[in-house]
Amino acid sequence: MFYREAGQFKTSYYADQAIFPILQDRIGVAVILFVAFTLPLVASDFFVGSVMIPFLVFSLAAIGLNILTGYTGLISLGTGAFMGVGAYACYKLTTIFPNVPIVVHILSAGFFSAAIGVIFGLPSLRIKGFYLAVATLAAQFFLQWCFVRIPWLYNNNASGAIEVPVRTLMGIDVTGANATPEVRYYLILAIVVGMTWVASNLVHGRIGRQWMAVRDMDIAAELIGIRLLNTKLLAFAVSSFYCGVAGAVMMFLWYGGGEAADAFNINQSFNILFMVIIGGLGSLIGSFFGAAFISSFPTLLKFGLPLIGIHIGSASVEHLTHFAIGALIIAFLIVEPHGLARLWQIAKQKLRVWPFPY
Amino acid sequence: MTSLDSAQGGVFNLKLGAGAWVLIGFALVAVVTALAVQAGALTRGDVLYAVLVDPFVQMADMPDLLIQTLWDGFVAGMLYALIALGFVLIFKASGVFNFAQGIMVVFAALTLVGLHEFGINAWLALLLTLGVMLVLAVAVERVVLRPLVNQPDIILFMATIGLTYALIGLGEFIFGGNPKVMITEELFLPRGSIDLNVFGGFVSLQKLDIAAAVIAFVMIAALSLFFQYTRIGRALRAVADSHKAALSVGISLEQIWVIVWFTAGVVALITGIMWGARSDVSFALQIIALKALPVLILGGFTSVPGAIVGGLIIGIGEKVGEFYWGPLLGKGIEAWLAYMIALTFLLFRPQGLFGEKIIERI
Amino acid sequence: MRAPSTDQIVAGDTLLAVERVSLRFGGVRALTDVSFDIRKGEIRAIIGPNGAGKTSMLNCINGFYHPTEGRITFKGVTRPKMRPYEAARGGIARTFQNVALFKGMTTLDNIMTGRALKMRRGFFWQLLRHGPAMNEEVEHRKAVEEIIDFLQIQHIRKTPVGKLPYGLQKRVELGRALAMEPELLLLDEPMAGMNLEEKEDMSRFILDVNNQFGTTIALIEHDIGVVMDLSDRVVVLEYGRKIADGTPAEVKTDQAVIDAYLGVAH
Amino acid sequence: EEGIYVPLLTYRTGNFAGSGTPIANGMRDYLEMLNQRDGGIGGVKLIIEECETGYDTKKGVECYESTKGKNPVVHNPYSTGLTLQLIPRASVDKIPLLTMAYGLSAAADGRVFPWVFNPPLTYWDGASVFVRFVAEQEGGVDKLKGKTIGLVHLDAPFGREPIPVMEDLAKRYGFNLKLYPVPAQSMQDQASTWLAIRRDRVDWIYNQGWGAMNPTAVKEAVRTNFPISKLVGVWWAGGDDDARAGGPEAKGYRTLSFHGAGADYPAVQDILKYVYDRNLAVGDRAKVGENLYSRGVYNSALIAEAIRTAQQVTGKKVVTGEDVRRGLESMNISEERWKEMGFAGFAAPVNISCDDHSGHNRVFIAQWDGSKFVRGSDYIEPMKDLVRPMIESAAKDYAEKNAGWPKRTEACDGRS
Amino acid sequence: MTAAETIQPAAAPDKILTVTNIEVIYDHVILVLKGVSLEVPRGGIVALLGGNGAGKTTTLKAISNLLHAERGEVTKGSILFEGEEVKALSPNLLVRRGCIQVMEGRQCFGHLTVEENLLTGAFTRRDGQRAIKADLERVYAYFPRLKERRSSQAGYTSGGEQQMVAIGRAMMARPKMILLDEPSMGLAPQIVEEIFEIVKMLNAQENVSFLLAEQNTFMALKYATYGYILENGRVVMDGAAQALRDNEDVKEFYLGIAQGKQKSFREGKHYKRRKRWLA
Ligand SMILES: Nc1ncnc2c1ncn2[C@@H]1O[C@H](COP(=O)(O)OP(=O)(O)OP(=O)(O)O)[C@@H](O)[C@H]1O
Ligand SMILES: Nc1ncnc2c1ncn2[C@@H]1O[C@H](COP(=O)(O)OP(=O)(O)OP(=O)(O)O)[C@@H](O)[C@H]1O
Ligand SMILES: [Mg+2]
Ligand SMILES: [Mg+2]
Repeated sequence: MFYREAGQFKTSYYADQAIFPILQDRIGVAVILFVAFTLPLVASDFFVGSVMIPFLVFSLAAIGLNILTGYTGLISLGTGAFMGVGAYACYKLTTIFPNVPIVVHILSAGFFSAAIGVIFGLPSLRIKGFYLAVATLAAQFFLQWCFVRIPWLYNNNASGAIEVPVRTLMGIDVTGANATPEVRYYLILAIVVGMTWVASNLVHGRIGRQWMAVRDMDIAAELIGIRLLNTKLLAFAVSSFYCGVAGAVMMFLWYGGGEAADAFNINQSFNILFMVIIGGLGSLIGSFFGAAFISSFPTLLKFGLPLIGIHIGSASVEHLTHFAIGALIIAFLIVEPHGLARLWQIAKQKLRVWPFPY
Repeated sequence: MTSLDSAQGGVFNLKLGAGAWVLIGFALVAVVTALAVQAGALTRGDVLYAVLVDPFVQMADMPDLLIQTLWDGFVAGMLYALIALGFVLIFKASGVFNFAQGIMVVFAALTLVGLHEFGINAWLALLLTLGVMLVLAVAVERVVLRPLVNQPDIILFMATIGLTYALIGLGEFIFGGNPKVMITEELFLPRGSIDLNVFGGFVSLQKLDIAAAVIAFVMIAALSLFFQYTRIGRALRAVADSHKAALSVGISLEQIWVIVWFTAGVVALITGIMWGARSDVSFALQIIALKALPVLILGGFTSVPGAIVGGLIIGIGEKVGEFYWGPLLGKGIEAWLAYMIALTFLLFRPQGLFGEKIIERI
Repeated sequence: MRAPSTDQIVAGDTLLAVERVSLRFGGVRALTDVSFDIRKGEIRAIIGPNGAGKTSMLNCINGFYHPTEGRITFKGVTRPKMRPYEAARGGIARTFQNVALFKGMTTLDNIMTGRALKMRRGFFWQLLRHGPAMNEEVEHRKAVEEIIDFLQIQHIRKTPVGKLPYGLQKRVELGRALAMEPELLLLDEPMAGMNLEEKEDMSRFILDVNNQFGTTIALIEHDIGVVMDLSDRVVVLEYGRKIADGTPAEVKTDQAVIDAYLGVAH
Repeated sequence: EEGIYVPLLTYRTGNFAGSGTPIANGMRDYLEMLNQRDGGIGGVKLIIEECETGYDTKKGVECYESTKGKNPVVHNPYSTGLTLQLIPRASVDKIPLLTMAYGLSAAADGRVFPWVFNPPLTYWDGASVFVRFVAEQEGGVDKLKGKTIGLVHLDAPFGREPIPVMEDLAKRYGFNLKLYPVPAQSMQDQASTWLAIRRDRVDWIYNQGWGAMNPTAVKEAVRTNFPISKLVGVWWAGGDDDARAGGPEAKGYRTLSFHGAGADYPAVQDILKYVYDRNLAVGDRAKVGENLYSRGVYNSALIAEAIRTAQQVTGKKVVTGEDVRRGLESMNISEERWKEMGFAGFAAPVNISCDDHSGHNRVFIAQWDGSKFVRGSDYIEPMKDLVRPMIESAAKDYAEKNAGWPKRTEACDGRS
Repeated sequence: MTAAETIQPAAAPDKILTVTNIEVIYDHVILVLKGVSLEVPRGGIVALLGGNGAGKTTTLKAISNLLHAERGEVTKGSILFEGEEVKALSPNLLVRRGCIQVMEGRQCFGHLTVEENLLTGAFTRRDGQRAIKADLERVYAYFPRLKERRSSQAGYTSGGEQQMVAIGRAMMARPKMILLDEPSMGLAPQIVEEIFEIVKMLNAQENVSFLLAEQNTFMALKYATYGYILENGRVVMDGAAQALRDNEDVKEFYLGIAQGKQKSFREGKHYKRRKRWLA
């Protein structure tokens, strides 16, 4: 009864173009943001550091892939590698320009993966569907190989890993061991919120429409004057940009360095694809749902069970988690093939006609 | 005259196109290098020489190694083809890209060995495993496919991922994560190798590999005939085209899907045995499944013979590439070579060599 | 919304000329040596039995297929290997026989996409989606809303077109084509699957588009009644060959046409 | 009630479970045994908690974070990737890292890495031992000249560790070194690698592999008729399953090792008595005493000894991470001590000092006799003279690259 | 909706199909059919008329039990085919029982050849190759155009050709009852005539019953014996074909005959005069 447009007449197209036309939605968003920003004050370090931060990072990557797969309909299994490019680019940048603020590096790292993304996006004009998916695997494995084989990328470290230097922002450590989870969390949150806003601008505007047109029926799209190659490449660029930033954030603000070649392997690519699909193709909120489900849920399950007094061998917990995830994925799809985001919509719709069944 | 014929009609003239290109390319390179070497423009130690001449010199110098390489490539290709076959079957018959194929391979092999470890006779274990695969097929149809009928491919793809997770959890829970040794003797799989002396060197052919090749070949031949010339086969392809329409003409998706998933299960079991015998039976084996993907796209998702051809091209291509050109890049290029090969072929034929043409009609 | 002014061509003289076009697919001869022209401002019908090559003809005109032989001249220029988007830029829009809408998008978005060519604001502004970008968006939105009102599909503005019944989909598709403000509008069986009432409406739309915006229209339709009433001139194809060309009256009485297509004389 | 919290980051799942499980069992069982037999260490019970990492860095970090709060006295990441992540945090969280013969070789420099310990030796030591052994077999270092030695390694940082040492030694002794990287994707399909080995007529091979890569390597060696006894694996390539996979022909396969195997040692007997007989074990009794199982036991022995030493040094009963760090630095397991612990002849003495956190301790070559690993050589000294300088420069390099790396402030207790 | 209706099927065994007051919901939220009831006598031809989105297709899908493939479901009412509750039958069983649907918008198997498409129609048949071959020839006799294109992939055939394939495929199943969804759509006039002739013949010779959803009211009422008119999910009018044809409203809005003479599409004044039986 309380959730409906009724009585909210849009007086201008501007109003109607707004992304959250309904007042309740706007309120909802505000609440979520408020919670997000106050969370660290109440939550434990573990929760902030090992649940929220990964969640945000993966959400960002998922948004990136969603732009490519969900909005433009190009399946990619190279996400992990593109994230990797971001991470390594950021690493090189920090070593070459030690004095530039790390945030600048993180964001500009995106451009490098965007460039790489465009290169590997070229075949997409000819190759479609799962064929393209597998073609992007070439990118994944080739780049991964480069990460190991080009010592220059990791400054010839004996460890062959990215070693994150300590960097401060306004006198506070944001990277390195002394950076508290809270600080890193806020930084990431800022980046994610900002980039999500931009993404939603893109997908709701002309460009987004062109992407979706290409996705839904590329022939027709071309027949009404959309140039397929440009549109697809733009999608690749933007998508890879997001993934690249996500990768850089992951290495510098979450992992704090490590064996990047390993962190950005094929499984990463798959995981992010799962997030996008489960969350809902072509939906930004979906990306968040997906990330929460695929990344955070297992963690919570694993460390939550003991807390609620269920004690089983550490291995069995893992098996259980695996099984539960699998079952849930299938269950969700059966309930609503278009992902959690659609489930959410339907819930809202039901709410709209509530208390009547339909 | 059937659709494959017509499709192949397409294949041939187009493949000639692609093939011609490749041939012309090689010819040009060969001529140019020959000239260059003649003119002394290319000498040892110089990059072009290393790339264009040296490998062939090596081949000529040690023909036994060349043959060995080709053989290894051939065997690897056959085994890739086996995995790819699993994918193809299911994709062809239900338009589902079965991500779980890799894990099914592991699961089948684990079940077999696991049962044997519980002290069951090898052959009985084999039968039981088949039973398990049947149960799996039915379960998948009931729980996963039936409710998701007529959904977009990507959704079904995702569902099979759910299946993957579930199977991993289940498999590890029952059989534990530690690697097991494949029961080759018990299954009368030949051990040891035949060493042929040729060109002053020797080529060693593993009896097991020979067996693998033969089995793979037979299965693939049988299946492709089945698909092309039987009523069920036609129905399978119809389902792949449109679930809705298939339903409306009274094709029983349930029946079709159980059949096809069971077949895929059997293929998985055989694959598992073969790969297991090569290394060992553990969940690490699922990594191999990734290698089937380039094979798959190269051959075309929908073509059974494609699987075998793709397998051979990838297998031989990557082995020869790694062996003769790998050293130039510091080896280990196998990691991506297969995918690059596949990619290049795709640029000529976006639907793979034998894949059904993507119909663009307005 | 007016059609872009094309001073060089005035109503009545040739807008599009098809000369001796043939099209082959392997063995199939979709079109053989077809020639006809379309004058600016007229409604030109293309009829013929199933598989005669009508759709293929349209596909050639807007560059989706490329004729094996012959040439097609639009506004005096001939582009042998024209890509579809070039045709679109040139001012050719069309609807499709098997509706080709963007199923995942709402009616509004579908029609807005039709404006893609007209929207100029660059990537940067799109990122912000405020200021200029937004103004542009809204200004085009106005144009689109006009079309929506015109086609009377306000009620389904925000529905994903995938779920619309066939007839409405056809209407949305017309809307998308109109949004491009084309000079030449190709309609492939716009009234298939409509009942009389809806056909009347659709006819009305077509006539209005033609009168109000002076848009030239090439129309494929199997409902002879419609064709005869709406069109100024009619081409008849059979087995990829042109068997007749003339005013509805002439064609109607042409024996060849009657045998090949109409069956019983109407 | 009070106790000493010892988290164990193990992996019994995932692609590397094969090697992870026996180790996990060994580590757990030994500590459990101490609890059962002696009521812990110095009368304080050990609170043992396993956390499953699945050899996945993300999960590993989660485990670390989740256990951090319960003030653990030591951490065993059991994965090089994870180690690299934790090294910077160790000094901040004041939890010593015990990376037993893995992780970052440079960490052996205690002056730069006060919180990281990698006894009994580093990969670099291992490589040098391998070369020593080969020289021994061939009859003198001079015989190495002209020989071809291959390094088959996982194509990842872990696998590439030995390369600098090997290259150096190749220069020094004039053998020619060939590298054979194995990409993770083709761990189970090394055909081309071994064909190349055949082409290059390699005399000896050092295998720096892990997980499914090892059994395949053994099989391929057998398949390509490579003299199996000239294939020497790093200690992580010494799983019984790895060798078993090769079938009868694998008899003679060699691997480095720094501890014995088998269930005859009194301490291991105690494990059977106090853990297995009381059904407190998760593992399978038959596998007790296997090589990797013993590795786990060895690791736990080090932990226990570190804690004990810490108690001695500080005089406290319930020790903290800081104390255990000191304990590790002043740890010195002599022959006698091993004996007391019920490990007579199990392993070589282990010395760790404030400067040297690995100790470059001696190792031997274990050999597969067709059913188990048996000692195949005497203890061999690593080439400390070669490795130590490399470690120091690497450590220095690390400190420089990681701007603001903390100077060592922790005092040194010296030798007790 | 009284008990009478629910008993009716038993009472009227000559009905091959009885739909009683069904409701259909898509996606759990969109209510499309709001209580539709209709009957098809054995050997009858019944026309289902109505504008776009009236719910014709939905009704047919409900009958042939294909709704769940569209995430739609029948929430109320019953559908009896030969006295058997359709809900209980899977689509393929239904086809075995002899009830087959020709779907709207030519659902062909694009990658199969025209001939293979036709053969899939005979999937449920058990009466041997010869019989099937014979029927194949029969279909070709009805649609010579298909014979010419028999070996090319259906995906490449023209719209109308695909429509023929769809119908031919259904005939291959030798059904007792065919649900035709807009058979005339996109077909050239003389083919439309032919198709309705075929309908008539099948009906006369093989006693096949038909339920056809049609926009071409003129044709439909010419061949049907009985007709129902659907408006946004409700039956607003039904009666013998003749009666409907003579109904003034039907004449004006469905047949386009005003004051006895066919009116021209040009004359169509502005489109405000849409009349609805229920607002
Ligand atoms: N891409 C293609 N490949 C092969 N054959 C084609 C292709 N496109 C059209 N054809 C063939 O060309 C002929 C003409 O097709 P077209 O679609 O133009 O007919 P049409 O006049 O539109 O018929 P309808 O009125 O039924 O739509 C048909 O026989 C069709 O099978
Ligand atoms: N899959 C679906 N999901 C949601 N709504 C649907 C779906 N299919 C149809 N509808 C809705 O159901 C209503 C009836 O559609 P239906 O296709 O049955 O009408 P119809 O009488 O067949 O129209 P037409 O003559 O244009 O085919 C329409 O309003 C349509 O929007
Ligand atoms: Mg057409
Ligand atoms: Mg309909």
